[in-house]
Amino acid sequence: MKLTYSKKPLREVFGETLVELGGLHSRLLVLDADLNTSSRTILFKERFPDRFIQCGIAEANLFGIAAGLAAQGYVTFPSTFAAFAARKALDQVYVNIAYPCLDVKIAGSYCGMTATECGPSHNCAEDLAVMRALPHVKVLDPGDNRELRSMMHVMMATPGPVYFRVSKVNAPELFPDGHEFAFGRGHLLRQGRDIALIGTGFMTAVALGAAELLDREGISAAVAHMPSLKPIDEDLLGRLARDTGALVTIENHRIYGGLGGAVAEVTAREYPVHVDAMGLGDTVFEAAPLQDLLRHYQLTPRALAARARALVERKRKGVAAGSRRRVARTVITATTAALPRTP
Amino acid sequence: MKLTYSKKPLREVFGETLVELGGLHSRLLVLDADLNTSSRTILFKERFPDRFIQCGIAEANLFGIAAGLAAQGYVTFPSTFAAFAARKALDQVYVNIAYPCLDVKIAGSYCGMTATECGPSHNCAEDLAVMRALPHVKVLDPGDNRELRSMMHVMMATPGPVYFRVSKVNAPELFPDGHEFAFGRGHLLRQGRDIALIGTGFMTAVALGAAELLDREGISAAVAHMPSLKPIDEDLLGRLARDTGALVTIENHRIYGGLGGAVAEVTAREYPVHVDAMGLGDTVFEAAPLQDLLRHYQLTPRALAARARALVERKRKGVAAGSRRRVARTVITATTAALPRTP
Amino acid sequence: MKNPTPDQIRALDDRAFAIRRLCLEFITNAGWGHVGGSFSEAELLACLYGGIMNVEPKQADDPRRDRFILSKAHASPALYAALALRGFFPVERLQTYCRLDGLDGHTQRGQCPGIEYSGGSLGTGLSYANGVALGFRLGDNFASRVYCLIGDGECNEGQIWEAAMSAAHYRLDNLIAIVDANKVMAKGKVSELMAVAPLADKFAAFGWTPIEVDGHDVREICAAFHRAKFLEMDGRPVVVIAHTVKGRGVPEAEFNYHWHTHAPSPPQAEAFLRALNQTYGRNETFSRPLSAPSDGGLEAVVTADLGWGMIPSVDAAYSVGHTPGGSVGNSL
Amino acid sequence: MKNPTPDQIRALDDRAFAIRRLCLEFITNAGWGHVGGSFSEAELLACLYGGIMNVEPKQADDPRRDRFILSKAHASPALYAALALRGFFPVERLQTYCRLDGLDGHTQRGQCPGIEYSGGSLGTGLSYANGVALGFRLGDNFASRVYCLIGDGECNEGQIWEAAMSAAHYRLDNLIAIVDANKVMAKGKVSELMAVAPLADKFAAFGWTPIEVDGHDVREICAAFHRAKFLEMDGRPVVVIAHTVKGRGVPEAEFNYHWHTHAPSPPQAEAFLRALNQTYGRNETFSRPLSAPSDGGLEAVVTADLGWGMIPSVDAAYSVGHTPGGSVGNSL
Ligand SMILES: Cc1ncc(C[n+]2csc(CCOP(=O)(O)OP(=O)(O)O)c2C)c(N)n1
Ligand SMILES: Cc1ncc(C[n+]2csc(CCOP(=O)(O)OP(=O)(O)O)c2C)c(N)n1
Ligand SMILES: [Mg+2]
Ligand SMILES: [Mg+2]
Repeated sequence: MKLTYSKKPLREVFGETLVELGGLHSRLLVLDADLNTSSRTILFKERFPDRFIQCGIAEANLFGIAAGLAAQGYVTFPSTFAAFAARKALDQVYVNIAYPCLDVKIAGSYCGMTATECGPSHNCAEDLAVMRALPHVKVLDPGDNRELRSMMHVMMATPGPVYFRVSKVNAPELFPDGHEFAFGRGHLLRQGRDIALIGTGFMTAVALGAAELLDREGISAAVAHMPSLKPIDEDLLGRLARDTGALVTIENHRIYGGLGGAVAEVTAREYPVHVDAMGLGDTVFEAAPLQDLLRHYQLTPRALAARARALVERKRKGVAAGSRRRVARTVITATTAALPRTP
Repeated sequence: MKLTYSKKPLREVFGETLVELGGLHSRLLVLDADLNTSSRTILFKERFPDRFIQCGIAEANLFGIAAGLAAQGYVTFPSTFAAFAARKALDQVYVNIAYPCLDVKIAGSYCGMTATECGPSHNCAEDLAVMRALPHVKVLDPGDNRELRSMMHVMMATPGPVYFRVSKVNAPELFPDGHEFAFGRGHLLRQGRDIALIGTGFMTAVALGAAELLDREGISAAVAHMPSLKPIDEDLLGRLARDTGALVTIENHRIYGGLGGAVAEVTAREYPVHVDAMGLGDTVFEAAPLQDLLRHYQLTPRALAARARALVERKRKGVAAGSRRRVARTVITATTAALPRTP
Repeated sequence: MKNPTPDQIRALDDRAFAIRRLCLEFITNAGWGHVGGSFSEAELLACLYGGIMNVEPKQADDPRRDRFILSKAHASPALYAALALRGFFPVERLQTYCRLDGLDGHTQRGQCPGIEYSGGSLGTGLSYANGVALGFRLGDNFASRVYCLIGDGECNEGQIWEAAMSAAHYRLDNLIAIVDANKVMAKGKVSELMAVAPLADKFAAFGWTPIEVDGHDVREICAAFHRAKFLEMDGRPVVVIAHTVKGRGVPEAEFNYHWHTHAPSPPQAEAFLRALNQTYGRNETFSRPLSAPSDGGLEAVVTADLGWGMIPSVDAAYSVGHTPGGSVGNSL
Repeated sequence: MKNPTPDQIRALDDRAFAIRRLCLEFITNAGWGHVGGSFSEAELLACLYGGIMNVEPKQADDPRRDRFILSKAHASPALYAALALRGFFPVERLQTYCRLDGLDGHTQRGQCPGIEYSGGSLGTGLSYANGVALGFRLGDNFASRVYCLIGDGECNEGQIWEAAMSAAHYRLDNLIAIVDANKVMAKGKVSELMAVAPLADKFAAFGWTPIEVDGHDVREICAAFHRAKFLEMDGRPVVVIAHTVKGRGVPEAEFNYHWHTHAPSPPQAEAFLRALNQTYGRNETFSRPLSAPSDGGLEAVVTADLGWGMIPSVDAAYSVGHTPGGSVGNSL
């Protein structure tokens, strides 16, 4: 199954869909913190200058203003890098938006490792965990352009706060025209018996690639895509757990509390099976182009296939239920972690 | 097993231990953001006024200053409410402390629901998930006074960032004199065959109470205490999973990505068993005294015993491995969640 | 109310007194709350809800009403009292303060009529007020104003200056900030812990028009708000810097950070009311008996379930005095 | 260097030119970087590392050295160049910019000698510098100073004002802030997007002594730092507000936010160097061939593993030009 990669990055679709929604909903406002050409909210600004509010480099203020506007009946889309939504302004996102449950749709661009050359200060490999832990906030990571567009239409029709990821990645086309996003719904993209690979965001493409590699060696891997991290599709996870008995998750995020964590929470509660989580370990994504990061941090089809193969073998040998042997984890130690205490 | 509750709240031990460590280490500094009588850093201030730095009501600045001082070879203890460490200043904690791996020990007081009457703005039921998702940061929630004291001695001897929880709760005495905390080590407080109850922080007392109730009806419940959330004691978790086949976690935190999440991540990877997570659902802790909150959000021995009993029954009926029936979850819908979009 | 009549002045002072008395009563009965910052803002709230702001309990949802954002939301007691006195909800409801399903220790939007803002994290309100003011403008609502009350210690928070900057940038002259400059923050004097002076210069440099007043003189307060309206076509937002006394009215509590957050015991509350009566030349009493609650905390909950020891029931707990384990309830 | 000699002036200008030329070279070869803010700060860094600061590559760990905190850490290229020119590490290493195991796109403490601060999140540096300055004082180090360079757009961040407040409160006269007031932020003019003027008044109201200079005149810069030292016993921290031109030296890039973050293509870089030569009356060339990298992104990685299509290898990728999927690499 060869995928076609869109020539249009996800962020472009984000900007275009804002324009589209802006035409449909006069109470939609877009707020920016000096990043509009990066996030592509510039498209909205050009089309609806009066409904675009520039807040400058002041993310706390950005979300506070967005909340105050939402309290006046507007639907606001404050946008900044994921790092500044999930870290810099987290208190404002919590106190002003999540807690009073206001109608604010937060786009976190440059999510995960997609700040690439910006390096550790901008890469944000914790936004999913952070946002999942907040009350009332729906957490989403779209897998392709159509899904992002549909997602934005759906959130516009649903009151309450949403956090969704955007990036500059050219995503593969996972879905046909007319694809409809729904909160809490995942998608089985490929059937399989031996193991299920579960991705979110554009990482689902890596899972599809890995399934292809596994297929060549006779391992039948299902692939599921989970654009909705909270709520998450518990039924689909249950089905995959029952049908395959072993899951591997892959995400553009640290492996604590993100997709892997969400899946483990559900399967552990409902249908305990092995879940091996791939993503970043207890470290930061260094500065480099995306292709180098994916390879360096072993988030490739080949690496995923290897992890899946190991788990399938474990399962076949029947050790799955009792082994104390560990599956190797991608925990890359940061170079900075060992800095001495000298001034 | 009747527990003795300390007359001295955990925060008092925090303040006293700072004084103790201050006497031993001349390069230890304490920083405050206008909360010193609440956090009890006032004790350090009175004893070592020159090594106490008041930063005012400016938490971003607090952590930035703490980092700059740590870069000069000091070991800094910036302290504020958990909400303001894990939310308000999260970016500074990440960029200035976690990422460069500086020697900063962050005390988050008023953690979880222990801001009580302060209500949702101050209660912080996401700090464990948030801090676990950051790189390089060790995450701790002490269960009693001796453990907190030992923990602070151990972190003082270990370079690198730590986040630890403090509260004004009078904790039960879990451990005898001479108890030693170690990163990544949990404690089996009570043996049991049918199920294991796992607590962190002062919630372990609730687990002990529940085990007692279960014992009265002939269910043998192990109780483990996990003061170290990251790193977590994977061996102990594996043993409990193998020996009992079913775990219930209880925490002073939302059920996404905290103790329940950490346990599920480990068991799903290593030794899949049922893990039922108790804590707060997708909502906020309202303002009320602690005893009322514990009861209202069903974080009591009786509630835990009920959940454990249900899981044990499920296990006995042999449905554990295949059932699609759901264990009821404590998901309390916020009153505010349904606020309309009117101005 | 440019120049309130003597009758109006008396009514405003009465209102401020009633705010203080009610606060004392329900803070004591809750065993929790912020006396100092509630007393320093009493006259400000009396004026705002006693004639300055265009609000009407019967039309609490009127989109053209004025909005009040209490950024220093820990001082919610005075706001709750002011709203109850203005008829937004029954005075009885004040007794639910800090109880489950009751009024929040800070403020919670929509929890009761008149509360516009979920607050408690200092520094956040002025940004929100910016959003409200921008919303008025976008909605062609030129009638409404948004008033935002912040603390002087709160001015340590950088977000206040972000919001000050954007309000000036967007010429939000429908936004009026008020600083309750009571000279004390949570644990000491503002000037000692983290000085914010000179506040007027700071706001001026951020593009605002500062007006300084005696925040306990209702005449000066009314004049300042009148001047604020007069100035507003200027395009510069106005900040009223109200010089106040933290804990004002009770000599023991005045400028005393111990009373920033601390609930008086019933006898202390009686003494405080006597002091208030003396300060303001009155002779009022509480409208109900006072009783400090206790929180048995973790121990009570665990022990009750196990049937060990004497544990007061949840409801009874509110009137039993401190249990041994209960150092939890009455001080931040 | 109160009054640098003509020779010293020439040396400083040479250094500033070399900074710009090197930045151009390795930003182009990385396909990523911030030209505008690196060029506006070139003279400031030339002066700081060319005589003002007490730093010595051979004793890069000397506790009594001065510290430099680049709060506007996106403008790291000029700092890397300044450090390399001063001998902190080989100029060769600049070519590792934005590659795995290479120099970070922002700055990373300890990654190479001379980098004191892990930055990139705007608004954070001045707080950290407060901590460094307090650390000197606590450690009886009265020799060292900490210099902190912030952007004018960065002054939107409230944390800058928190740090300004605490520096004045603690009378941190061993801390010198510098604002690279280049009038432009990431996506437009500061005055239009979120105005910070009047900066000198703002800092003065926050308790600082502002000194305004032409940030491209090394003579004025040196005089300002001299005056800063002279003033420092005053107890008020000094801020040097350096009026600069974003993208200074290349007319096309000057005050042009398009060049805030954008890597030139090799031909553009050649044109930029010609423009620089013209502006500064020189005739210099790049020291190596230029080649823009490409990032095949997700598609390249997936396709390569599956053996589908022609995918350049990782190493070769740096010199192949854009793959179809590769709109990722060269613009923030
Ligand atoms: C962000 C944040 N930090 C700390 C606190 C804890 N706190 C509550 S009130 C207070 C002092 C406020 O002082 P001020 O603004 O002067 O208010 P007032 O004197 O009017 O009570 C503090 C530190 C908080 N609520 N929010
Ligand atoms: C907190 C934060 N918000 C946004 C950004 C993205 N960003 C990088 S540079 C920049 C503009 C900076 O403008 P200025 O401070 O004027 O710097 P200069 O003009 O010197 O480049 C922005 C918005 C960031 N790095 N950090
Ligand atoms: Mg005050
Ligand atoms: Mg600039």
